[in-house]
Amino acid sequence: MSKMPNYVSTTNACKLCKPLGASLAFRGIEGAVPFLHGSQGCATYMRRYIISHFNEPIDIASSSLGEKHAVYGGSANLKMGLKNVTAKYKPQLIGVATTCLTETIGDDVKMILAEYKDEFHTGIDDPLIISVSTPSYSGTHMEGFNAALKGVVEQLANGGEQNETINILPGFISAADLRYLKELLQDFGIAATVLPDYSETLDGEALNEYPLIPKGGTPLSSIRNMGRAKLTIECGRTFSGETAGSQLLKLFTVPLTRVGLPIGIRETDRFMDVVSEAAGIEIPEKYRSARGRLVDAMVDGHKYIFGKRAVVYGEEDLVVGLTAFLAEIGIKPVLCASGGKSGNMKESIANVLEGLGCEMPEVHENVDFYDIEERASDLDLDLLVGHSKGYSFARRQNIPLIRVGFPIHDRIGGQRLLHIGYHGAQQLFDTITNTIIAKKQDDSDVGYSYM
Amino acid sequence: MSKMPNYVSTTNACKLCKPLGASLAFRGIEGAVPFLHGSQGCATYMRRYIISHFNEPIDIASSSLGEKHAVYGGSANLKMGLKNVTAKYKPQLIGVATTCLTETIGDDVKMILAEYKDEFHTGIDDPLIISVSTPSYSGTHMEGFNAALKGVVEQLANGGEQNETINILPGFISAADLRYLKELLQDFGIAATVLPDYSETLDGEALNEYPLIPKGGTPLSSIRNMGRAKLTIECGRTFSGETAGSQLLKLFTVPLTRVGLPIGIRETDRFMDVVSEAAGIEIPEKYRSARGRLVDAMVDGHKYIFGKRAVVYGEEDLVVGLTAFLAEIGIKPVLCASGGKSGNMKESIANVLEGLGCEMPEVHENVDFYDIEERASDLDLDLLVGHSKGYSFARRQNIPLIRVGFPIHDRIGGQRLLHIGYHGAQQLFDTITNTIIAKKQDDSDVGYSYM
Amino acid sequence: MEPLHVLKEREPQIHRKGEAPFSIECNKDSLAGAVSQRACVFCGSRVVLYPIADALHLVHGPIGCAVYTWDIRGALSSGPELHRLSFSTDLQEIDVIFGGEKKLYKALIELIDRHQPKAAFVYSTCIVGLIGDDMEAVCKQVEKEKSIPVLPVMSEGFKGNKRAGYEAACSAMTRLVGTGDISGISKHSINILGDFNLAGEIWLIREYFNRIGVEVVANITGDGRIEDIKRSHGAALNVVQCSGATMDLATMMKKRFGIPNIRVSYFGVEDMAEALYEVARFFKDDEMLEKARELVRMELSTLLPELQKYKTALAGKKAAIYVGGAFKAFSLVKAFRLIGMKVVMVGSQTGTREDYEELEEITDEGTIIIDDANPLELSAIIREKDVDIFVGGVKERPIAYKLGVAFCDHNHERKEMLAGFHGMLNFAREVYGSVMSPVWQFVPRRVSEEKE
Amino acid sequence: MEPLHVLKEREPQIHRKGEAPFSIECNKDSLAGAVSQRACVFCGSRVVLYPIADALHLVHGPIGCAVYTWDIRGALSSGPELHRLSFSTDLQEIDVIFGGEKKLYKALIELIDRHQPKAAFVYSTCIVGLIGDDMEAVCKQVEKEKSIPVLPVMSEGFKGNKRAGYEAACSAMTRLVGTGDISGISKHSINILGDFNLAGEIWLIREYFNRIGVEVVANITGDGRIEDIKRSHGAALNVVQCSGATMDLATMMKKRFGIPNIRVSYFGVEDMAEALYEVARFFKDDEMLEKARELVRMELSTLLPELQKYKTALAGKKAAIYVGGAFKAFSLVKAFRLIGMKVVMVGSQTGTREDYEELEEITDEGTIIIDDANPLELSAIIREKDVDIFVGGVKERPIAYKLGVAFCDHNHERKEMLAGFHGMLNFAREVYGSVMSPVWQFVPRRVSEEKE
Repeated sequence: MSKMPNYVSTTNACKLCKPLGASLAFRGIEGAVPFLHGSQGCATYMRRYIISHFNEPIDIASSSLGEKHAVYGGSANLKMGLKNVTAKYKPQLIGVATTCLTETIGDDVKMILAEYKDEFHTGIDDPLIISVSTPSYSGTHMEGFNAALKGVVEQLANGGEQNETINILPGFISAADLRYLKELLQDFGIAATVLPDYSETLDGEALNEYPLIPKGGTPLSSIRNMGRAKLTIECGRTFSGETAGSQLLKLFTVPLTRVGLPIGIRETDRFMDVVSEAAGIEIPEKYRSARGRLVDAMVDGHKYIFGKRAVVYGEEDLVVGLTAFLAEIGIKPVLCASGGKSGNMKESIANVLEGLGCEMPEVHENVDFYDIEERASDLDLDLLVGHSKGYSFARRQNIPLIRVGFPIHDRIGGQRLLHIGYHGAQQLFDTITNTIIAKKQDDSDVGYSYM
Repeated sequence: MSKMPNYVSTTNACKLCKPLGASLAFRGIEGAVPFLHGSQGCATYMRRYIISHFNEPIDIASSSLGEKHAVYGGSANLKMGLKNVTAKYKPQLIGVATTCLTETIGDDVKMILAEYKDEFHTGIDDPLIISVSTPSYSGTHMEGFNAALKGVVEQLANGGEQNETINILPGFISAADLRYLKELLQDFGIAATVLPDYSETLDGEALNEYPLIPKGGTPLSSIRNMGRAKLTIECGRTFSGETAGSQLLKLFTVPLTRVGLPIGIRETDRFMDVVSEAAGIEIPEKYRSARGRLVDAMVDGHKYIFGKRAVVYGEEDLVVGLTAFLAEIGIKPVLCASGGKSGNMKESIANVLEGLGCEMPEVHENVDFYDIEERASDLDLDLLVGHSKGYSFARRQNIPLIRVGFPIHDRIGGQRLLHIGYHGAQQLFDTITNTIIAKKQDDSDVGYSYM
Repeated sequence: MEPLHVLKEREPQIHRKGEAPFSIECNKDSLAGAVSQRACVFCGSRVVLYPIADALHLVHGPIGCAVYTWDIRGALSSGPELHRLSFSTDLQEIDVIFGGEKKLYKALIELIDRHQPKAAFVYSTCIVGLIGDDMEAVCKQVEKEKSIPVLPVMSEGFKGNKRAGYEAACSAMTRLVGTGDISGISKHSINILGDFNLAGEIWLIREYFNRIGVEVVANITGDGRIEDIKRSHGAALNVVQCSGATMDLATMMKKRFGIPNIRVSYFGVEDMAEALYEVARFFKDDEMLEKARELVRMELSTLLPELQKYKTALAGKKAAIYVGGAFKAFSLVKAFRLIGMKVVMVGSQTGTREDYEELEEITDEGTIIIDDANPLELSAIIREKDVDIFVGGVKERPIAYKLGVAFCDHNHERKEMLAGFHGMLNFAREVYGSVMSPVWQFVPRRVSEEKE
Repeated sequence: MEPLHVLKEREPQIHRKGEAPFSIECNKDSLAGAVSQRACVFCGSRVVLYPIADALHLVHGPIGCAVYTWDIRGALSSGPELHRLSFSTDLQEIDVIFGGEKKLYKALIELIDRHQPKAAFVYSTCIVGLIGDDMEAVCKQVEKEKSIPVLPVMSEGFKGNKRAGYEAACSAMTRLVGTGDISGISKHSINILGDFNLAGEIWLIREYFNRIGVEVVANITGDGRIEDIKRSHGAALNVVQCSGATMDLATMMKKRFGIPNIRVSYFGVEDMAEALYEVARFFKDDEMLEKARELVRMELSTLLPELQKYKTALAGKKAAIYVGGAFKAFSLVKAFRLIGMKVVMVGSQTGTREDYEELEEITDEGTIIIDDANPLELSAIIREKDVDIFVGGVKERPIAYKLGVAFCDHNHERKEMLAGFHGMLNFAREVYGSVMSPVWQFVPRRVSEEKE
């Protein structure tokens, strides 16, 4: 999909840069420190951006390249940085992501890391070092996120005799989603490796001591075993190219099942069926009754929202899941947009809408908020569904914004939003429906006290 | 506490009537049908009122007294009603609550029920019949709720050898609260009887067949055993007179521990300590980490809400719990109001505020919304916290209403609001803080996209 | 399919068209223990008088009766909104023992001083009769002191059903009618009775009447005003909607002031058109009749094309109707027919034998006609007839929803204007918006069908 | 108490007053791997130029640099809000290979046509230099075609630190200064440099200057306008706030136009008063000085009593300060003193040796002075000094919060006006609102203290 019309400039982008996604993914590994090989500003900007969502410290190290390194290469700084991080943080893993600077000057990171290991590794307590190529000019934060996971799996996982665990690659979901997912797997009684898992590292408790590295994250031992799992469930319908899941299949023949993000009823049904089959047990009562209550609630609320018209934007897989859910509850997604450009969003949306009697919305990849607003100006909208960055658009249109995903910069608790599963769908449903009710109530001259 | 000033008339009452509370309590018992002995209108009005909150069917039978019964007594209709309900619903229990009509005409319900049993009970599949005196003119729905529980316990529970279960009398909380409470008890691995339990009966799944009586509710067998429990935990600080808990102590010497509704951190801490001690195990990690995240979130959000001024209204125990929580997070409760008149609200509030450095708010029992608005008009408010009935007040004042408790008539999912425990406090905190942030953002000329 | 759960005593109140000669019992007291959807006398009175927006409505009784009727309806006012407040004497035990007259007196004085209403209605509740309060005397006393009409409404809940409440309300209004100045009223003038201005409907109806040259003297009671009701005897005709709510008042006005009345309905295009024609015919004014025809033509010429979209989608879907008064049911049957839907059940809380006979006449074979139904019966019928949408009030809503059936609120709580030509479009839209929602594919009823 | 985790290389950048003769290293490159709180050259340029509201700010580079600086600051405009949009050329792999000049040209034309800005700033980012785009040439070309200033800002991120970005920004503005018409400017006129109008602060400062009879020619850059900057060389004096952000511009203006400058701070009552006095003294105008004194008297007479409440509550509480520029730190030290609090740590990202010397002078014994700190150091100091409130920017916030310490945002994201006399009250209020929150009693730090 191309932009419509084809503007050259970008205004208010609907995407973030690649190393940010990699940093988040690395943050979801136990004992890991994300490390950007580039100029100091990248790490600082991204930290600030991530902090404003999670309200949690996130230390991202940097090789802090200066002018001379651009000329002579960043090797020395990268090594010094790794050494310093190792000394101060005593990490189990350092996740090195490149930036456009180091990619452009042509640093051979793999080689530098090999040298570094030769030079500095003592054999005792040396951190693992993973590297991933993430120049900002070749993809969005989602590509960076997925690339980091792929890198981790390729560089860490081992094959061997199959065990009884499954791998879950849940995609870029919230900390609350991850907690929910882990509880769900526990309720199924199934041993699973969820990668990444920043549910604690980016949503931690109040502490007495500043943590060198926050506790939590996917254990390295589990990641090593991912090559021996009996199944990988990878959430996402818009992948293009190799992923952690496909590499686990290719390198270690771990069977791969791809499902969408479990958002809404049908996508959750699919996910639950896969998990249930893998676990060899029925879906537990807790989830069946949650589904029953969800359907009951959808019926209770359906009239308030029928036919409302929504724009959905954000990461492609999130947009696909949310679009499916909106259609399930009778809201018309009229425009689905992303700054990403996998090329797969339209087809994925067509797939998840099948059988719902919902007209196909306009689907646009590789767009910014200027495009979205321009396109939406004659669409007669009732609500926006997406992250905080749509606020000014929503404000101008005088329609509500349902905040989901990342980033949430103008509310607290973005990391605590639950999107997935029947419980997440319930929360989304209540939020959306009540937002529409509230607007009707507040806009009315009457001020009905029953709705 | 008396009204201020002492108006004779009531405008927009901040309470409901006694039989409504009894009906809700009866609805929380497995296989039970609530039955109002009075005119048809009472049952119908209350059903409608309850339906608008729960969005669930609630069948409340009525003896449908007519004019002649007011003269000759309602005995025949009561019996016929019981017979018909038995025939149609095949209930395990019928909970008969009187109304002002039958109390005023002087029906001796206990005697009528004794006659009825003599006349109609076959010994096979006869429902238990419980009765409770609930004239609208002597107390609010909370008194009716508590009276029904007391009646149930007195008329059903048996003594005997102590077992390992505990009784929990959680007070009038939401269906989500009840589900949460049951999961919590399960996580503690403690066998407990929660009375009442309308978590399923008033928040059920979509169904294929209309249920004669919705599934769920506290099992009769458990209620019978309540006299043998090793402990009763009764939530509520404002009880006046005998309660189910005090009767279990008096009749069966079940030790009684009274705590407030577990709302906010400190009241939840108290509750968790009591449960933990009863269970003989530490508080599970899930709850400890939820508390840690809650404190972390409270810190993250504290500046948005510090010093905001709130009015809290509703049932006395709910008001006490919410007031405590608001003070914990730095919001000033300036006026706490209830239509109830236990006489204990002020002292209870003083107790829960102790050590929080919070000025004592105005506390008023036995007031209506006219009183509240009049009193609040010079209090310079930032928000209201209470049920839906404060909407018109909030609208006039142009301040947000944080909807909690019962009834929620202008939103969906009132039954799904979580108030209790650390998780409930987290949801309340996020809701309150984000509501205040949203107002600031929307009211601002700038329309900041970071807050 | 499981059989309909019907108590033996209830059988005579249910009729299946075509299965037997028509016969139905009705206007009976609700059966004890049957969980009727009916309310009480008090409810009937409140329904009728509630929309009078400049009057004080004081409920004399314990708090329940007042609080359950607080601002629960979609009855709009173009001016004062006193009707949206809930006033009560909140009787306490001590009042029950020693009597509530003094409290009532003080409450009335206090509230009249505070709100300066144009009149006060005082509703008696179950126990007021029992404790022997002389409401009449208190009202008279206050009326004298405050110089506004203070009208007792004898609405003790147990003294009959909702219908009795209508009578009590009409009887209270009777005291107002005839006390105002009727000079300057056009000879082509009417009162609108039995429309409660839900979502502003009466404004639309008044506009129609204005367009055909008819003056509306009083709204009784939607967006009602005391002064209008006082002079309503100056109208040439009473136009009465709804089965029974305000008929008693019309009857009285005929008796006392010789004002004839006609019964109409504003729901559905035939009935709406017929209402205008009947009024025009009454005035024997050809110009008016032509205007009415022109109005109907105009409205239909925009309405019908717009309806087509909904009709196409809804054709063949099945509806069940259960409403308070049977008169509304007639219109609904026709309205559904207009959008291509089949009515498979129709019932009411308070229909008369004549009402049910008429329903029998206008419905199709196999349609179930039911009086004073209860949740179990309604749910069994929903399943038996595989209903797509249920029309009723809030009490019926969860029954439909629990079983996965669409719903249209056609009662006093609704926020949608369903009357008139424009209302017909709203009705179609609302039915469409519920029936066509994708949520039904997830309800067990539909899921199990698919599996079959 | 665990020891401060300090990397050996970092030790020279930390000084404890009183423990040794003063010595500190600063203005060094950030240590690789140390998780500096610093940003980059690009960031410095964006900070300075961002508030110019009628200019187009186009970031030439990959998307990150633009998107992370989109509408992130509290810098208000009284008119156009072009600065709140985030423009980028969003360079792609193909641009990196074949060069981005053409894309830059097209983007500029497109955006200038769309928004009709008064000027355009084009920011270079890390890779722009590397791929060899001739930004200067493209800008010149567009400037010619569109007849507005199109100014390259040479802000490749890696070419130094934030301070280098300030220089690049000033150097871009240099091209504007001197191109406007300066007729009619008062002899008592100034430019305000280094205030970014966070929460509208410059409006307050301008009002103060107006009250003492001083004309403000240009805001540089809070609520800034291209036309004002063009004629800013007409002012008699440059009044420069903040350590370094706009000092280069002032220096250039002194060199080129002979305009003298003074450095001031508007934070805290002493510094604010002194700023007015200094300006008055500069103009050697007794009347102006008297007006300034009168203004200060008036403001203080309302401010000081109001401050008392906060002072009482906050007396003895301990503050830590870590800000971008050291100059702000001076004012904060004094401001905390005014409300009775003790400063136990003060540091900055970009302080000079002179800055740190001055901090050494004005702080108490034992105060830690730190350059270019990182989270671990900051958190260790917080704990060692048992800090009650931390003042910093958003990146420092989670460190404070995680450890249960109050926080005051004194950086560009803040929404509270902290400058001037009124700002001092806001500052006290904000410190109070964080320090006095009841939430601290629940944080582990305080809970464990209580247990001790």
